[in-house]
Amino acid sequence: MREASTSPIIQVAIRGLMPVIQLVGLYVFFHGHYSPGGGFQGGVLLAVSVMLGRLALGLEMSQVVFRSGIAVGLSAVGVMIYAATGLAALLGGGEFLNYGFLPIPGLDPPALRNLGILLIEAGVTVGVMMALIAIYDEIVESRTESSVLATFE
Amino acid sequence: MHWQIEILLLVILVVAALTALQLKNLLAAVVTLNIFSFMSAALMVSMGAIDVAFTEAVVGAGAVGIFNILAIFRTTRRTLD
Amino acid sequence: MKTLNRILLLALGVVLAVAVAGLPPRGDIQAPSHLAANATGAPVAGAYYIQNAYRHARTPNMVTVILADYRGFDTLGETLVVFTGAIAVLFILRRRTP
Amino acid sequence: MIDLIRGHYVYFFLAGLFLIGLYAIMFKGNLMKKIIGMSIMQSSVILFYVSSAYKDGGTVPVLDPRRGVENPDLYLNPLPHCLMLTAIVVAVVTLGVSFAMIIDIYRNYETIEEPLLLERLKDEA
Amino acid sequence: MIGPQICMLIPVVYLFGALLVPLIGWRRGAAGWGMALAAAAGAFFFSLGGLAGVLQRGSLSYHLGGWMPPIGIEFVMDPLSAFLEVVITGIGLLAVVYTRRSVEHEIPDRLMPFSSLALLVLTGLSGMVITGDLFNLYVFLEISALAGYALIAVGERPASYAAFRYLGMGTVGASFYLLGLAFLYMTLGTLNMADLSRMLAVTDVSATVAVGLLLLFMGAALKMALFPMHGWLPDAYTHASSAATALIAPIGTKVAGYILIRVLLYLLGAGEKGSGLPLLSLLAYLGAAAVIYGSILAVCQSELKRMLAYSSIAQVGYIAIGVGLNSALGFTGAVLHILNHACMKASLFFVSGGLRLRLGHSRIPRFTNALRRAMPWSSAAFALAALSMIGLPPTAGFFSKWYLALGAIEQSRWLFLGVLLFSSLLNAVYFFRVLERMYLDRPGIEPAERPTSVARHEAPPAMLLPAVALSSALLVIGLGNTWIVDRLIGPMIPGGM
Amino acid sequence: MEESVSSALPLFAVGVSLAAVPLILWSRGRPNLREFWTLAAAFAKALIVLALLPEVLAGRTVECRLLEISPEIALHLKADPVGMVFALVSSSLWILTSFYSIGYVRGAGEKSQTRYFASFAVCLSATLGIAFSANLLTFLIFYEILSIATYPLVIHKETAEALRSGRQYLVYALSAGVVLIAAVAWTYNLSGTLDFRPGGLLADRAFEAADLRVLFLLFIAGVGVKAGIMPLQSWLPAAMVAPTPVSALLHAVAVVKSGVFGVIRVVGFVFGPSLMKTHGLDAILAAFAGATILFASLIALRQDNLKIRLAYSTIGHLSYIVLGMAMLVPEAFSGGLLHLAAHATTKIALFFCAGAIYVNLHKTEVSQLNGIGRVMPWTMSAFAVGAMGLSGLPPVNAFFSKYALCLGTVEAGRLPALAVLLMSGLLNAAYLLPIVHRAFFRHGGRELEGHGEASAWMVVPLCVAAALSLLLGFRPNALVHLFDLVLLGTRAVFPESVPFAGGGP
Repeated sequence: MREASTSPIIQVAIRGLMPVIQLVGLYVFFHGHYSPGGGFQGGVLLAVSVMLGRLALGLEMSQVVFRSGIAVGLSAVGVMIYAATGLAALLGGGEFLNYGFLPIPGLDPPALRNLGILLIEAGVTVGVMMALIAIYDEIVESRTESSVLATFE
Repeated sequence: MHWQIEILLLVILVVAALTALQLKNLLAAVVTLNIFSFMSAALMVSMGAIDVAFTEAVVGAGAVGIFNILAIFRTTRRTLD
Repeated sequence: MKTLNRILLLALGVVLAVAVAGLPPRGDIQAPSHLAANATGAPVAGAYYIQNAYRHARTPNMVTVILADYRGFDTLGETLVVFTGAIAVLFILRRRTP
Repeated sequence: MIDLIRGHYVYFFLAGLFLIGLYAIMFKGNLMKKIIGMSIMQSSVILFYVSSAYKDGGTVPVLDPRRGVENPDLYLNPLPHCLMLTAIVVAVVTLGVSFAMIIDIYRNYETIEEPLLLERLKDEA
Repeated sequence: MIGPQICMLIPVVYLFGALLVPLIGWRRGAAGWGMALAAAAGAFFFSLGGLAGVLQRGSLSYHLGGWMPPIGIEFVMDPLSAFLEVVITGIGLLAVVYTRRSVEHEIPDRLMPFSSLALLVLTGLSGMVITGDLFNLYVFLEISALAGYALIAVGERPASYAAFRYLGMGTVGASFYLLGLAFLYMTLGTLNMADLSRMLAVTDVSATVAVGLLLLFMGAALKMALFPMHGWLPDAYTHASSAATALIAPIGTKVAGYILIRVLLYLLGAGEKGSGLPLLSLLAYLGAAAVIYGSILAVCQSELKRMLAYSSIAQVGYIAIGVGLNSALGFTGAVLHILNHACMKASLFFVSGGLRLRLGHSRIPRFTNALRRAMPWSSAAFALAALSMIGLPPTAGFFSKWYLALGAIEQSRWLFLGVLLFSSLLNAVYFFRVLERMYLDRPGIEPAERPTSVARHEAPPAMLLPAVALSSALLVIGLGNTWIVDRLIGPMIPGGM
Repeated sequence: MEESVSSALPLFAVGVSLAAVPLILWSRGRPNLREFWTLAAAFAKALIVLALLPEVLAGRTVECRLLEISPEIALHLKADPVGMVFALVSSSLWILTSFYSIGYVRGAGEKSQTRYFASFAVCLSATLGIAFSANLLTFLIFYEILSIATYPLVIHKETAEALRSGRQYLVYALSAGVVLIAAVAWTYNLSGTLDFRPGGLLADRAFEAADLRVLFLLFIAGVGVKAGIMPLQSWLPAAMVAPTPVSALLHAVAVVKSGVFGVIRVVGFVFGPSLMKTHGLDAILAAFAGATILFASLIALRQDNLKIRLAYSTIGHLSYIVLGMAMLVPEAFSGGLLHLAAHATTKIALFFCAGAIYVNLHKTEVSQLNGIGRVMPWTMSAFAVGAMGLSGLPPVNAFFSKYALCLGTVEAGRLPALAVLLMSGLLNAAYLLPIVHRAFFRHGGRELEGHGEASAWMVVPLCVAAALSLLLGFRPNALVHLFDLVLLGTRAVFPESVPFAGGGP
């Protein structure tokens, strides 16, 4: 939570786990075209890794890993990547989100679609990851009356 | 597809749901809910929805689990019903 | 009030049971949502996706193609929901620490 | 009768789960329990869609080069799967927002039991 | 040249606005608010364009991603949705103009997330109206609902509990909707509305489909706060910040009403298929009950916003009655009432927010006639909107009642006629109670205690002008209602009526 | 079909006082300017109405079709003879009342004078709108506006009593409006049109008798509240808490006459005499009206408060007109129309007198009026004229209208109605003439010493009203060809017959 966990087991376990989860998350995201997975799942995994870091390191230390103020903004950026891809297709002459019209030369429509899917999955990943982190941070950092935490033993 | 497994999973789902609702300790209740979520992921796998199952597992074990526990930390653990 | 609610819940249960019994059996490949064309001759989305997803996007995972391409706006909405959640929690819980 | 059960038992179970969730929302006094009920209800709907996508003899909706894509009966219907991905996300986010709310409620009234809460609200008014 | 892409532009403009608000307004909330204002204005502009396009060329249809309708998602702008888009974006624009001062006063430091959430609500609502795909509708519904829960949750102390109840009910409603949609999808095999209505035309309505429709109905009715599923509404509207109420109350429930119209009249098709199911009658009777219940409870309230909330329950009942009559006149009345009530309620809530800003409360027993001197324009706007709520000509409220009454008489549904007319008396009771306090001396107060001179202390222009504009619009709508009825509502009357 | 001329004059006639409202509000700091606007509007209105007169007398109607407010139903103004009678009466009496009001509110030191004058102007607009409505929906709209605009005048004093009366008034008026909405909507549903037509817009269609009876009752309930038909009358005495000019113009002329005018429209132009006769609707109306006349006169006998006594008298006299309508013969119809004008001039004179007495001597009860005829001779002479008129004594104009009404009852063969009229004449004399007697032939107390007449602002209008009553009694066609108008209107409704074939007044 706010303070770093005092248990060495948790410390070590989480520190070991974090990169693995991140790796899995990235894999899930990139491999979404071929197997189950994709932006959302990858985003959740990445977010979970950061959250675990927060749990283990405490609020202050984990700021070094990931500063909590910027999450919401980055989440907006993530969604914006998605929407901008759609808009780019619109500007390329097609309908909104019609990746076949993405203004990238030298690719046939199926390849463009493939690329478009990757782009928007990237947007989803960033958006979801940051949004979940933001939710976590807000829940943890919101001010509470002193009596509240004491009820949990 | 094995209907025996499916029925087993469904029964576990119902039992887990009822247990989660009956437990007086909220922490235990949400952990039971995690079991519920995991079992439903298993059921989805058995029905071939691997994408959904994967998502459910990631969400149920990861995000929702953490949120649940966080919420209980920030509020209270005991309940009257 | 509580009894009334219980009765309503029970009634809903009965209604649901009736409705569920009228659904096409699970796994039936003749179910309307699995056919290639429906009664009015319009193509049915499910079969169309299976047949065309790879051709259209060179992506073997059909779910991904539907998610990101055929029904891309749903997914945009979904991502927006997540974003909404983030903003919502920010809005509800944010208290400037004094 | 046997046919009905064979083809529909999952649906009946899921309808039951739906009712369990609804029951919790309607009758449980603890807000956290209500949220749990909400999760159960949403899960049951999700499972509903997922089971509707099932086809006898179908496989997971990922292209299998040996099967080809000409015959749609060989793959499960991918559309409900896709829809449910969205539904799961919505469920999670709803959960997150509701947690924010009960934290706020607890912050203000120091309880998340509905009867107590109503009492305190009445005192305040 | 107005192409079909204008349908897509409305939600997308809101969407981009909502995303840009946190980026621009991170340091200074006011900048984010400016962004929101720009987006709201843009969407309003586009919706006007869309309406013009629909009037010129009939329904517009936009295929997202370039996929034909049953395959991809379709946005449809037919007369009904174009009309509602204008209502939503118009009220949305005024509400965004209004929010800044109100939010800064009531919930300081939250202007940025508020603006973003406001745009998200509008994204959801405008998307729900415009989409031609039932699942896409669910997604938009959730966007608007989630943002709405959050907006409701901040305000007075009990707001978060009220919002939690709203969330509970809303989630149940959404789940009902989704389950009903599952039944329809499994038996008919499509999610596209046009496709679905064609399928319903050629197949029998089986029990499963009927239950599916019933679940959709219940889901929408929960969102619409139709009696007896209204439990969440009064607390939510009372305790939320004025700005949030002013945004959500006028259009939120109406869009749920739109879903009902879509499902019951367009999907199912008016006429014989529709009348085969008792859903429309059920709707009308629930509406009648809502009208009576809401009006009576509104009479009992002493807090202005709460009174308005109960009045909303009643007014939703009018819409339900109009839809449930299953006739052209009733439908006309219902759609006109959606517009009228949006304007009236927005104006009334705007004024109540202004009162909270200047007086610090909005409790009816504490109003004095100092108000009419301190805030003459606000009082006048309130009075005009109140007269319209009562249904006095030539304000807009009269005419929707007029069409509803005509519809009820046409079908010899005397009960509904009686309910409509009786409720306007009840409306008069609770609104004149407020007006009396606002405008008249209270006997029994010693002359010495009366304030001799009251300084002019009008609400700030950004809060006042929207209210005044809407109240004057009521007169314009009232006198110009034939144009609206002929040109806008006429083309949207479902076939078979 | 009657000829019609298209012109914006009816609209101007309605709108001129509405246009004065912003001006009145704007000049609230300067009372003289404010009252100038009122007077200017009053004169302008009367002139416009007079300008309409030649066309109408020539047998043409003047129409002004504004925008449509419901498919195929326009906001439609039309000056026809019947409407002109009402318009002439109310617009000309507004001039008198404006002068009188200025004297009254200044003399009594009323507060919120701006609101008072503004509301008054709105009321007059609505009244003219009612007079000139060409269809039921337009009528309904102005009728409702009138209800609301009168409310601020009723509660003008803002005392607990005034508020209570105001609430009562609102409940009655709005219920009536609601019932009227139902009736109008139903009519539209039955006939597909709402345009007033002499002889009845429903006339040549076949209907279920029961439906028609319910519809008629709805209409009568809707307009009957304003017309004070028992048992819907109780708001009227309560509304007497309003300042006297309000009682004078609105509760003797504008508002209550709007109700009665509604009855005229319903009988002559919606149902039509033949339809009413076939379905026996006239008997219902006559029974209500007759009972109202008798009861109102009896109750008036027992009232000590002058204004309330006059209010009950008003209720009775309104029902004279209604009774005339119910006879369904041309003589009674013209009698009713004439009585609409005659009662207006006489009753306004009486109310003006009551107000003058109140402002001057602060007396409100009949029993306090001993000897005031010596102090206020002009006032009480005017009162005497009015009282004679209402009692049905010649040569005041109300005599002739009553005579025509009696003629009509004989023509229709309804002798009970005749009996009611004659009896009520006696009762009227019994409750009005003693006041005159008291004023002139009894000795007043000491407190009367040192008082003279009220201000000229008030005395002149009330004398003019009384003189007008007398003048119209001698020459019914004087000034504005009232009698011709009435005959025109009657002929339109009863095309086959010639009223007063046996020689009219």
